[in-house]
Amino acid sequence: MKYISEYRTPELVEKYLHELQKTVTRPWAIMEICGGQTHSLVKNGLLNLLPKEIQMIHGPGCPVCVTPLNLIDKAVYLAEEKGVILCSFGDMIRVPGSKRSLLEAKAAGADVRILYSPLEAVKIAQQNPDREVVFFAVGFETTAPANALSVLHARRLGLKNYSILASHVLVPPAIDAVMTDDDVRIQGVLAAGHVCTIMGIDEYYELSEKHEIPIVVTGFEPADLLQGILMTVRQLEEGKANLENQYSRVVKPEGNPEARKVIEQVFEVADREWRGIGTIPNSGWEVREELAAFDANRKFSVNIAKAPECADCIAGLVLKGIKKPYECSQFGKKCTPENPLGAPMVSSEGACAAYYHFAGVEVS
Amino acid sequence: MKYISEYRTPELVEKYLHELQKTVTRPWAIMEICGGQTHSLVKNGLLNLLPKEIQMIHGPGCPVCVTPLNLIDKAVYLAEEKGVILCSFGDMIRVPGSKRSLLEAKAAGADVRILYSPLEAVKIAQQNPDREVVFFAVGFETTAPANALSVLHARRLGLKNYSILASHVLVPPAIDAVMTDDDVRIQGVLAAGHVCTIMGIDEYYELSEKHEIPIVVTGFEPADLLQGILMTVRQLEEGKANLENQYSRVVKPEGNPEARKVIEQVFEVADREWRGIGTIPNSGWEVREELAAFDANRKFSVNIAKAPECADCIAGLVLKGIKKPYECSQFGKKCTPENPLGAPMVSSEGACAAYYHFAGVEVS
Amino acid sequence: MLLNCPMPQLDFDMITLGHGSGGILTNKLLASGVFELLKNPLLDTHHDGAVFELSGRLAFSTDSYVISPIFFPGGNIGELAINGTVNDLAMCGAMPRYLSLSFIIEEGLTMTEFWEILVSIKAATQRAGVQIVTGDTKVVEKGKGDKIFINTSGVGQVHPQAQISLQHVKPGDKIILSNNIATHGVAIMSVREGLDFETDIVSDTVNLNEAVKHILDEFGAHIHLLRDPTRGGVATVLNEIARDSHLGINLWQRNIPVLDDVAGACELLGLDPLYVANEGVFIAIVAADVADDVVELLRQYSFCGRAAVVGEVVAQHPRQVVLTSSIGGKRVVNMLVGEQLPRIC
Amino acid sequence: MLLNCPMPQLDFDMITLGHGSGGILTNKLLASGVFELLKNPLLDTHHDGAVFELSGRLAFSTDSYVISPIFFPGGNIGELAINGTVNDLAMCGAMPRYLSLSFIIEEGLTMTEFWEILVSIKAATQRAGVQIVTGDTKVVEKGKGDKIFINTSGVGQVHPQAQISLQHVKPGDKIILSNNIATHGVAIMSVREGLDFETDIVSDTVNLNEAVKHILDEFGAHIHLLRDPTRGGVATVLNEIARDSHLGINLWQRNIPVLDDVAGACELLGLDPLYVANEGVFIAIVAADVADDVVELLRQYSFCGRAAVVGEVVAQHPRQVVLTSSIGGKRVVNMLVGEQLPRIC
Amino acid sequence: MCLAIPGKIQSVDYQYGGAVRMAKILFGGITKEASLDMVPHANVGDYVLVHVGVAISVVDEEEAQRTFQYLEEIGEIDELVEASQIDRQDL
Amino acid sequence: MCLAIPGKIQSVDYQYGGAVRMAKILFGGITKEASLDMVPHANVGDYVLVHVGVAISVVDEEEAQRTFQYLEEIGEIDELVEASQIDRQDL
Ligand code: SF4
Ligand code: SF4
Ligand SMILES: [Mg+2]
Ligand SMILES: [Mg+2]
Ligand SMILES: [Mg+2]
Ligand SMILES: [Mg+2]
Ligand SMILES: [Mg+2]
Ligand SMILES: [Mg+2]
Ligand SMILES: [Mg+2]
Ligand SMILES: [Mg+2]
Ligand SMILES: [Mg+2]
Ligand SMILES: [Mg+2]
Repeated sequence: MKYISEYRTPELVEKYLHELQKTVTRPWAIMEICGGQTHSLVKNGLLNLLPKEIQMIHGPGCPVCVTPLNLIDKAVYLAEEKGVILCSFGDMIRVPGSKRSLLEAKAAGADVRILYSPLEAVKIAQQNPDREVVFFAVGFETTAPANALSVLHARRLGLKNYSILASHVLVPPAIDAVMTDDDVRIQGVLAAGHVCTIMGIDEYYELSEKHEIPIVVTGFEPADLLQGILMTVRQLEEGKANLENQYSRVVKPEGNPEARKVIEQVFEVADREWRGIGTIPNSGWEVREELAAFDANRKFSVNIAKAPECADCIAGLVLKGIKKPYECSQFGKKCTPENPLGAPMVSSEGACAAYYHFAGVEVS
Repeated sequence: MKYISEYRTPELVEKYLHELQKTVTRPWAIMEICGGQTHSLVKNGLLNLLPKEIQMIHGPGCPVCVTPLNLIDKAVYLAEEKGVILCSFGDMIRVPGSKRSLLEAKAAGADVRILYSPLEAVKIAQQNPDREVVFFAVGFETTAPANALSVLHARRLGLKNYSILASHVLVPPAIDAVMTDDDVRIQGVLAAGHVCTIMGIDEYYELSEKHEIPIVVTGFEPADLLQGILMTVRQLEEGKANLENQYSRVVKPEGNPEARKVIEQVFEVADREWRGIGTIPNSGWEVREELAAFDANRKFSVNIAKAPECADCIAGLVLKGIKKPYECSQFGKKCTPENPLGAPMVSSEGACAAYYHFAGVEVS
Repeated sequence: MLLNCPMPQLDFDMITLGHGSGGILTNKLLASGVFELLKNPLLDTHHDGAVFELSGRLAFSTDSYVISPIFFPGGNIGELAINGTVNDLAMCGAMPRYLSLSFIIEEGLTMTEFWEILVSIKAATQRAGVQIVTGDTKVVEKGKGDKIFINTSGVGQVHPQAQISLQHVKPGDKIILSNNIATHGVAIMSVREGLDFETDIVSDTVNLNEAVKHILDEFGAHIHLLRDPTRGGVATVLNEIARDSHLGINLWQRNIPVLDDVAGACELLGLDPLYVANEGVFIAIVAADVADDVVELLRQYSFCGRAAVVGEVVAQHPRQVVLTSSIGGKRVVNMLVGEQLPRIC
Repeated sequence: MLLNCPMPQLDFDMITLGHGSGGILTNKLLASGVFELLKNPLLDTHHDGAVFELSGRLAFSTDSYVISPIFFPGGNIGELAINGTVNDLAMCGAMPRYLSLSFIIEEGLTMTEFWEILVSIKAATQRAGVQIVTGDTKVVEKGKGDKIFINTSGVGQVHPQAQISLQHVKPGDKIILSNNIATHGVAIMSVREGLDFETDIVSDTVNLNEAVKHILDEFGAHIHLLRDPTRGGVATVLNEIARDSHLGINLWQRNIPVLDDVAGACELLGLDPLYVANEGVFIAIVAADVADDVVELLRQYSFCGRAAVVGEVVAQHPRQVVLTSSIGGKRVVNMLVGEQLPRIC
Repeated sequence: MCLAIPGKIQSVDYQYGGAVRMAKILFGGITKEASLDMVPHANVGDYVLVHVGVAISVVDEEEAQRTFQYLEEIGEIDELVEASQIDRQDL
Repeated sequence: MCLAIPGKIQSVDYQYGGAVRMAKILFGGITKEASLDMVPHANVGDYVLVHVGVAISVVDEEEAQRTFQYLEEIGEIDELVEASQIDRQDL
């Protein structure tokens, strides 16, 4: 596949690894923000190809992992108690809520559907005029245009039975929050390429300056990641702290103005809780007041008490890169991908799952 | 079982048969009105024990058989198009409508439930407040109190989601209509014991006088039927045409006043179409105006065009005793119990089914 | 036989789609105690089938069990699935040996329910002396199944003396019913929504292979045909035999054993016991001169306590089953049409 | 093989509960052409099981098929049910002989659909050289099933040269994949509500017994293990083997055959082909020195055109499957957790 | 039509806040609930005829004997008639 | 997060009465529909990056080369830097 396979050739990877090895002189801790990057590092076995000096820290960029417990409970409540058709991306439905996951709610009889796109949910609402359809609109900036578009489509169609349960988080405030934490010892950051595709790179100049770290907007293929890491390490070795764009074939500096317009129409910035991290000011999007009819939260006046997180789970520390998953007392014991105690173990993009799957490979 | 087994002993049956044989001197055609009586005659093999001179003609007293095609179509419509929970007695659901039976509608996805009692339907309405529940209230006078009671219970419970699709027919006008037909050659009548349990026997004096035939209110067990036939034959042989009550252990001359009170509260007399026979004036009950909220016909403004009956089916002639089922061109050919063309082949109480099952037994 | 098999501690209490995906959860479900409970040296725990040595005339049978409710008075779908296939093999004159066991589970089934079913399966295999050697577990979405469906298939060795065949049925043969009829079907109906009634009637589900082996040991080729009248009841099976043998069958209502309670329930619901399903009953068509001895032998078994000769095969009225009613009347008994629906009005 | 089997004229066009009641309608359904279509001298048309002679080492396997949709690109549930059990028997090193066939039909299935499935079943049995000898048909209420579920169980004779056993797997053995992986699962996903996409990908369902017999004829005891990686995919089956043999497995991503279109679909949906279901693929673990010859032999079969050695058994990292990625990285390949859900965000 | 079966009232209880009398009724070993609304005077021990969950009549024990006595009765009547006919003929 | 895959636009059509541009997009042999609302200038033949059914960016062919050239570029840069350092040292 064009624009994929070229970035996966062993030759290119080999060259980058060689250059990296040449470049690195001492240990560096680099956080890849995005779960998609984590997934690619793991899936391609890149982690054990990297020079020993480079330690990748898996960041909080997995929407599945940071969606608050309370919102999952709300989704379960809507599906179970309100009898709605609850539509969701596949990854979300296995995440444990305080009582059960959407998958378990489904098993117990709730109408939960796995979709590829929120636009499919609008079609389902059209086809089921006598049912309420709620899309569990999780995601980062990347997913926001699609979720927003679904609301605009539903409004255009005059649908009265479509709403979204929005759980949108914004990456820059999260990076800021993570980097501000005194315990954090991250020295470089791979910014999430697809987030920047929408939002552009402007906000990252500030971050890079404020925290005095190199930030490289990076893609997802092996060569992308290696190039991003190399660009970061080069800066680190040279003592620089600039913003660079590795993923320029997709990310324009100004982002995608059309997408931002659509987001603007539907969402407004709000404080937002990140699972495992806590509330970060101005780090999320909520449905605008004037579109309240499409906001499941308001439409169903869902009011679910906050449940406590699993006491043993140190997801917050893991997501900030302060602790490694294997430092968690439950890692691989009570907490496994088939029975996750915390969100980072659920998604194949989660930091704990990444370590779980990677664990035990002997480096040849 | 008390009040059942005593009336089924071979000794008693033997005595009655002996007396009958002694009594009868020439051919007599006697109609048993009630399908329950037909069923008992067939099931117990009584038909081939009777003296050759006595010919039983199976009457129209099977509610399943006389419920108009149009009402079945309405029930199917409510189940399929209106998405109601359509509750019915078991016998009704196999009767072919003009397009399909309730059984077929159910197979195609409609929510059709088989109940023992209309009171169960009220429970279902209670348990499913967000669904409309319709009971297909077919029956003769016997069943009317139960159907009426379900409406009164539903009103008492304040249910807004319960209604009945009433198809109530009255026996005396039907006997009158049948006997008035010039082609009919019935000489004696066994009136339906359970109908009279509710309504009493007054109306039958008139009928007996008007048509100059003996009428014997008769029960359902073998000895009941034989006694009823004997009482009829004795009258016929003696040239009498009186009303007698064989079933006095259950039927009081005045009927059941409580039951009639309940019926009165819910129903009012109306003209009614009998499948295969046509419209008979004042031969049915409809839900009273003031209970329109419980009348599925009014509530859903069901308006289904009348479909033509199967052209080959001579059910009307059969139900009046003018033709025998085997005189029908389709009997046992295209029309069988598993694929009935007309209602009398569906119910095990129907005249055609009775002949179908009886056919081929060699009298030993 | 009392089995003491407490459910193991599990970290899930409900079966979900993942348990049927073939991956970790499927393995976990099976490792939860399923394999442990059913284990025997042949049980293929992770392979695609079982391998064993067997020779000679073999019988092979299959049935899927879809009963609702899955727990009913006197049993559950698990033992039914074992007994049913054991009995079908016995009806072939075979001694059942190896069974396969395949589940189709609707997601949402609780592990407690599943475990109870498994324990019944285990107990039933022990009573029948058979081994489960291969299996399968699928999970379907909520609303795409009905809690649990079970398929069992089985292989058995035909009894060396057995000459079970429709060809051997001839006029004069006697028809034996091994026990009261209609018990199972009425037990199930007593717990159906909209029809339910209170009763002590329990399903008669039981394995018949031991009794069958015994009559084959004793009467060998005099046993001409065996059939278990499950769905469709006695009426339907006898009609099939009459049709396929081109012979007539006479039935004597007076001899047909029915429990009083069952008869009462049939009256109330307007059902004919001849059409109601059985599980622990079989029909034997035997040479006339051994009929009484077969009955006597059968009556040694508690579950055949009311065995009786209920009819005979005749040359007259070929392909028809004719019943002489208790009062001496005659009627044709046809096959069941469609489902038996309660007749009410 | 082209079958010309027009559907017979029937007076019903939809299957209803009555067709599963065991009575006239059940008989009518079966007599509608089902028996005629599937007929062979052993097919037990109305008895409780089939009887046949068979001797020696036998294999016995069962599977229930619950696929949705029942008609999918490249096939339908009918042929899947035949091929699946034929293949499971083949994986035991057996030559499949006799199958049972058991339907659980949700009322409302049209006769047209049922007939199409039956014709596929017939064709599949002919291709595989097996006979259906016994069967069962149940009908469940609408909403209690999913159009049709099929169970097939099968009996086969183990190939005289076959020595298929986990015990024979040893370090150094090569792992062969018989063809492209993930094709079936992706074909199914392409028609799933909410995920559907346009593609020419069709299921790879096929009977593998002929090819298996051929390699057993040629290489006998050098074939150490056979498994078909259906549910859970290649990853899950290899994990089971690693776990149960206490050995390690190395996989070389570069050698694993995947169709381009299938790879594309996996990218789009975020799926790993190693976890996607297959139907017409098997894994053979063979002695190292015959591996290339086995591959060469397999490639003669059109459905094994991309057979390849994709890994090896090692003493290192026992119970673990380690993949060397195309770019040379290593990672552990675990069992599938739960269902494979499309990964989107 | 109108399948109705006699059963014995085992117990009575009130539903809908006392407005409705329901009974457990024994039919040869099985028990089913039925409404007593149409037979307000029926009590435990009575046999009632039940149709679709509603008792519609109390069985009259005395009248129940008539079917067994009828043949004797008509025998007697016939004798009387014959006697009277003889009488008449004699006249 | 945010799985997005490049695919080639095969055809474009309008929905919602012309208000919305949808495209069939080819991903290595399979075709899926996606909205072009966010990439109004994209046309048949262009490669777009698709995320959950919405095209969010047009892939820039020229920029796409940079990953292949980067190592050479930095080689050149390094040489330049080295050269300049040498120069500086020389100063
Ligand atoms: S291993 Fe499990 S419990 Fe521990 S931090 Fe990760 S998700 Fe939480
Ligand atoms: S045999 Fe069939 S077609 Fe003929 S009158 Fe009876 S029901 Fe009608
Ligand atoms: Mg297999
Ligand atoms: Mg069977
Ligand atoms: Mg069976
Ligand atoms: Mg299996
Ligand atoms: Mg269900
Ligand atoms: Mg059987
Ligand atoms: Mg199998
Ligand atoms: Mg299989
Ligand atoms: Mg069967
Ligand atoms: Mg369905």
